[in-house]
Amino acid sequence: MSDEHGLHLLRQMLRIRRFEERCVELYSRSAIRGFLHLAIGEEACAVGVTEALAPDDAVVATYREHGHALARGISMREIMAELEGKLEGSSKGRGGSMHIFDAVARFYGGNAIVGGGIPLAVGLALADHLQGRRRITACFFGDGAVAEGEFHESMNLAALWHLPVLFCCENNLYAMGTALERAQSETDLSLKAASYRVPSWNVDGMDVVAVEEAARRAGEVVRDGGGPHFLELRTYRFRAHSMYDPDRYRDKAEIERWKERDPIPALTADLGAAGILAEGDLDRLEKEVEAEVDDAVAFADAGTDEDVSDLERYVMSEPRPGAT
Amino acid sequence: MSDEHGLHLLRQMLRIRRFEERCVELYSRSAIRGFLHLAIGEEACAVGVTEALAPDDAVVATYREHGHALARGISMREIMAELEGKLEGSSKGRGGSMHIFDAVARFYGGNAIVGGGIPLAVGLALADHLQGRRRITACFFGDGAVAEGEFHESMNLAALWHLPVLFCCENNLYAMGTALERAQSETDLSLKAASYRVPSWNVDGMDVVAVEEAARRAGEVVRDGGGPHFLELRTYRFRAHSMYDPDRYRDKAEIERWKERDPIPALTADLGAAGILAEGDLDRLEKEVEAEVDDAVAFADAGTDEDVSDLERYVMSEPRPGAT
Amino acid sequence: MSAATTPTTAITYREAMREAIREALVRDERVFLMGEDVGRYGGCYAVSLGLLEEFGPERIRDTPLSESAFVGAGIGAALGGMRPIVEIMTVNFSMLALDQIVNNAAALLYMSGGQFNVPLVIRMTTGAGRQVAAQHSHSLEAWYAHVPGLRVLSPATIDDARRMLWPSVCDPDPVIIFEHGQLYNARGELTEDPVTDITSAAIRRRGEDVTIVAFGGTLGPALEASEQLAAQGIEAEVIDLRSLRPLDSETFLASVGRTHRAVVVDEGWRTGSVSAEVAARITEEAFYDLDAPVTRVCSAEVPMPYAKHLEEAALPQPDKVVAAVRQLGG
Amino acid sequence: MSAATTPTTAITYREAMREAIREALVRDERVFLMGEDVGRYGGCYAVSLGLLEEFGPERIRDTPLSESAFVGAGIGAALGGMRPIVEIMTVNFSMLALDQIVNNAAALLYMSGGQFNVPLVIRMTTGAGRQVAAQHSHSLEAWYAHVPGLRVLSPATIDDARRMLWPSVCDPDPVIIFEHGQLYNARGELTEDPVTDITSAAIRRRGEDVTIVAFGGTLGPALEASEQLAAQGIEAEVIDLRSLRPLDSETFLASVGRTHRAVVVDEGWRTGSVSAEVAARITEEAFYDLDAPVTRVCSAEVPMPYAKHLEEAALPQPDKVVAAVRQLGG
Ligand SMILES: Cc1ncc(C[n+]2csc(CCOP(=O)(O)OP(=O)(O)O)c2C)c(N)n1
Ligand SMILES: Cc1ncc(C[n+]2csc(CCOP(=O)(O)OP(=O)(O)O)c2C)c(N)n1
Ligand SMILES: [Mg+2]
Ligand SMILES: [Mg+2]
Repeated sequence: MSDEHGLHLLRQMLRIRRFEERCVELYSRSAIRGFLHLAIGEEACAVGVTEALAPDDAVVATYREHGHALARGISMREIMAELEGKLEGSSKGRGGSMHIFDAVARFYGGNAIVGGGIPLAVGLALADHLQGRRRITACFFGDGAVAEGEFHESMNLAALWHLPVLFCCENNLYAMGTALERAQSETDLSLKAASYRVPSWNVDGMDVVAVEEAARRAGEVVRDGGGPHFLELRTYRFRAHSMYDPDRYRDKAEIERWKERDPIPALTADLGAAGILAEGDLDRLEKEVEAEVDDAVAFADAGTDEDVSDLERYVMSEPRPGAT
Repeated sequence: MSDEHGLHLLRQMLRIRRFEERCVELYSRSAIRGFLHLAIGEEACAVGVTEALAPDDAVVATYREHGHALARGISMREIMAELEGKLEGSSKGRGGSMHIFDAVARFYGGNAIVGGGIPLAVGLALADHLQGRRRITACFFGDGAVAEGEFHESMNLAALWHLPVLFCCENNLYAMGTALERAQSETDLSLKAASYRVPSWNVDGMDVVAVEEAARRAGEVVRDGGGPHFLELRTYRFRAHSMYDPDRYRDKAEIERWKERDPIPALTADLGAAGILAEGDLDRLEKEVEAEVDDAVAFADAGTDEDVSDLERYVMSEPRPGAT
Repeated sequence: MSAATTPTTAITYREAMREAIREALVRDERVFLMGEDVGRYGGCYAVSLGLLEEFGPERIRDTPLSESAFVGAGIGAALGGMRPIVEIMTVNFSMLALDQIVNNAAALLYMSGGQFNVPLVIRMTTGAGRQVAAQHSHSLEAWYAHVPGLRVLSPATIDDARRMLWPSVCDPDPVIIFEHGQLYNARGELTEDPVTDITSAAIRRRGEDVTIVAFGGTLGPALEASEQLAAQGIEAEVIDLRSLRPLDSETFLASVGRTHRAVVVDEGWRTGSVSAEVAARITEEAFYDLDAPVTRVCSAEVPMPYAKHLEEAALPQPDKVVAAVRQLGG
Repeated sequence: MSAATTPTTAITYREAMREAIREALVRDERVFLMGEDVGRYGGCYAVSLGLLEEFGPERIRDTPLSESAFVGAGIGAALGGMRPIVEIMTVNFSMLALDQIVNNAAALLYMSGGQFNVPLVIRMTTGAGRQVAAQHSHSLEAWYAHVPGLRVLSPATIDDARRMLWPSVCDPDPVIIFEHGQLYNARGELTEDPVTDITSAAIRRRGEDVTIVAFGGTLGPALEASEQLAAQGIEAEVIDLRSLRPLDSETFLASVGRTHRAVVVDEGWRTGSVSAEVAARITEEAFYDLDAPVTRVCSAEVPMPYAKHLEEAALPQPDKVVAAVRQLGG
């Protein structure tokens, strides 16, 4: 790994962390509303996988997708504007935190139905397969989604048709208040993948380098026609499920134990030890990131409310010249 | 196995076979309509499993359930009357071939949505678990149902909660025109069960004694609180999927190969070789069965059409004194 | 049911519902509550908070994210002699369980020729208003009200939140209860409400000039509108449907017979909403009573937008009800 | 509407639909057909028979029994630049895919602020009449017609079976096509039907005395009824809705403006059916044109029974339409 790349990974994770911390503040002052799900603690998953993708690959994510959107290169300004419901937002303020979309980044949401995005990923990969394109689709979902029938139907379909999907299960051990062992009779998720003949890899989801490495290797096989692969990214969310969640179901000690494995200090220490991150570098980086977040908030705050007369726009496509 | 029991098994399979053969005739003369799915060739599955059940166990079956209903002891008269849409039918002619129900036999259908009965079985078992009863629920479904999300959700739920369900997959290698290997990326269905920690047994579904033996052993473990078990019954349907199916998708030679393993001649030969079935016994048995089928048809033919003024009866329960 | 005597202190709709669940659990040991996060988490809207501690994990049963299977399991458990209350977090996720609800719960009694009734209660949150956007803001009551074999309830008051559950649990057939998400924090006192059945509509306000038909989340806006109208000299009669299936036509038809005008307020998308059925029935059965066409105030036909001002614009607000009534003239 | 010139040879509705699919496959290589048993089996109603041999397994794609996943995959493929035609065997099984249809196909364009349209066609068989009982006889058109973001079509004629698919494939948004199972064997000649759009209703018979609104499987009974009525001196105008969403109100409102009476015929369960919306719109917008209340002839509100005489009694037969018209008086 080049020095530059190490610093890039750190920056990406920091951008996500600081962005989401700011979201909490904005939520308190009601600039952001609705459901807000933070991925603080899980940044290595989004960053590691996304780094392994080519620019024209596709991403399908969940309602906990700020990190994936940021890592994928969607501008922080547009994401923040989206969270504030502004016309300048990535979805024009129509979607909010759970529905970030970006056509240029091939970022297909932002899906708030657990498991609901997985079939889309299969279809995107099918389109690539049918059109003979060497693209892959990375599909993120949580451990909770593994209980949904749609996950199983989709795994089977992707495997049966040998489609280029990289299934990325962010196993943070909880689905809202339900611990994995109270949701799955078999908690070794690799057995689910195996039951579809999908190769699966367990990855330390708190180690961004490990995630990137795994995603890159698996992604290459997928791209080369090796069929779908399944990454189980073992991670943890440091905060509650959403802003409404008093987090009564987790042991404080458990949370603290996982916080010791926070991917950001971990990478910082590694980069420091390797002499890549010199004295003062981190401060500078933090300042840059803070400036980006400030700028994004300023952009969002200055954004416009969509005209109410446009309420029904985009229910259906607008007529296009030349369409039959 | 006692002599008597061997003859009983043979009789049960013959009853089903001759009953269904008669159904074909009745379909030709339009006495039976709608969808009619025959299980000719698969009789050993229904008979073997049902024999292993206690009288107060429950059965959930599919639209291909004449055999299960007959083996479970629902009267042939009522079943035939049901197929002819008569008031004397097991479901008063409301259900037809796909919806045989019987409260006394705890026979919960007769479900025409592929996979749709599986959650019901989980719930029936849950009720037994909650009420501390030592009953089990046998749930039949086809290989095609394994692709449905509901199958997976249900397996997990049953295993997670350790419920007394005996999952009986009648793997006849086809779901309508779709061969198993074109429906499943992994055709070894025991791996699906394993991915939920559900013990699974592969059974020769053309051998009624083997099926009964497996169902009895697995059923005992289930009854003793051993959690759900999964039987893969390897079988084959000798006829088309339904009366509408021209059966274009199967190789004639394949069908012939399986017919050589017809469970009825197989058991007949075994009983003969063991000296249990003496000269002339089979003829007598066939005659008795024919008489029962004749009687059932006569009963059904003589049945009554429900009064049209009762059309809306049973949409909701009838008021019962003392309710609330 | 005999009348209460001392008025109780104010409680929230959420607490009323929780009390109703507790009552059912206490009165009938066949009752259990099952759904995603009803136990340790306390319910996604905190309705079942504390019940796990009180009744234990067998009766307050957390499920995995498997809507189809656990709803189907509720049906099976009902067949097996239990009286399950199944919570689907929100109506939005109920689409994943619709096959079980329509093809099994609603059909089993009929298909089996009267042998197998399904004494199941399914509760779910419905509605918009909290900026949770397109996939979390559905009002699909109309779909359920379309299906024979189901009872569909829409408790809009604290009394109904408290009192509709027990008769639902006792009902031999499947009952779907819609709880509007905006109501959970509504606070009020339980009254000596005489309406404790689960079949009739209720007149929530008397008036002679116009009939406003509402239910669930739109009862509040309808009542608010009626106050504004009263200030303008128009006395509206406000009908709360309470039961969406069967639909108690008599109450609103009788009202229209007195007022000769009707406005139906429904948070569903206008086309094919419950309001369409109400309007159709009024025209079919009270045509000659009408002095003006029946009017509907519904949600805009859009997947719900996140932005606050757009969501507000999309929903049936009191001012739109007022405007609709005024447009009827008379 | 201009007249036809040279009649072509008679074909069935099934063949017309097959030709339409073939046309789409030939004209646009992004088109593919996907669904359970569309390939080797030839389609459960033999609509796609022979297409596998002609176009190969990549474009005539058999799926496992996974309605949610393959419908969702169709949505994804549409997002990825393809023009999928997804067949759900029957509307009864579409409940398993409703989440994908409503929460993704219908919502993505709006939720993404106009970025992602979903050019997907979903075809499914609907309706009763073949004694296939409760779980196989649904008419859920009303549910789909309720959902913004979808187009919902109901081709009732051979012409429409042949001609509505291509504009649907070209449409940038999701289109749901309902094919009534009783129509597949209907035989007739393709005309040079000028109505090739997928938005307007059509007048299938002219008359001045009453308007009968029908669609899909009820167009036949409606036309049959109109013949019987004609013999009795009543000339009915028969409107075929063709598109259930958006609903072309203008055509039926204009007709009611001429006839002053309306009967709506719908195979759905009466409560909350498409007929409710049509009746509501007529009252809302043509109230002062009406000489009598709008009447509806629908299916009985029962899970469909198997027995032939009961099923017949449950369905909207021509004689019931005749009776309804005669009851309007005038
Ligand atoms: C089908 C469905 N059911 C329930 C919900 C409510 N819900 C939202 S997130 C969530 C937990 C999901 O857990 P997991 O998949 O592990 O993802 P995580 O939140 O841990 O990232 C639940 C139950 C939903 N959005 N969709
Ligand atoms: C959900 C659903 N999808 C499709 C169908 C149509 N269908 C009826 S039976 C069948 C094949 C099922 O195959 P399998 O489960 O193997 O059972 P088998 O018919 O072989 O006994 C299909 C596709 C259905 N009834 N339900
Ligand atoms: Mg999780
Ligand atoms: Mg099979």
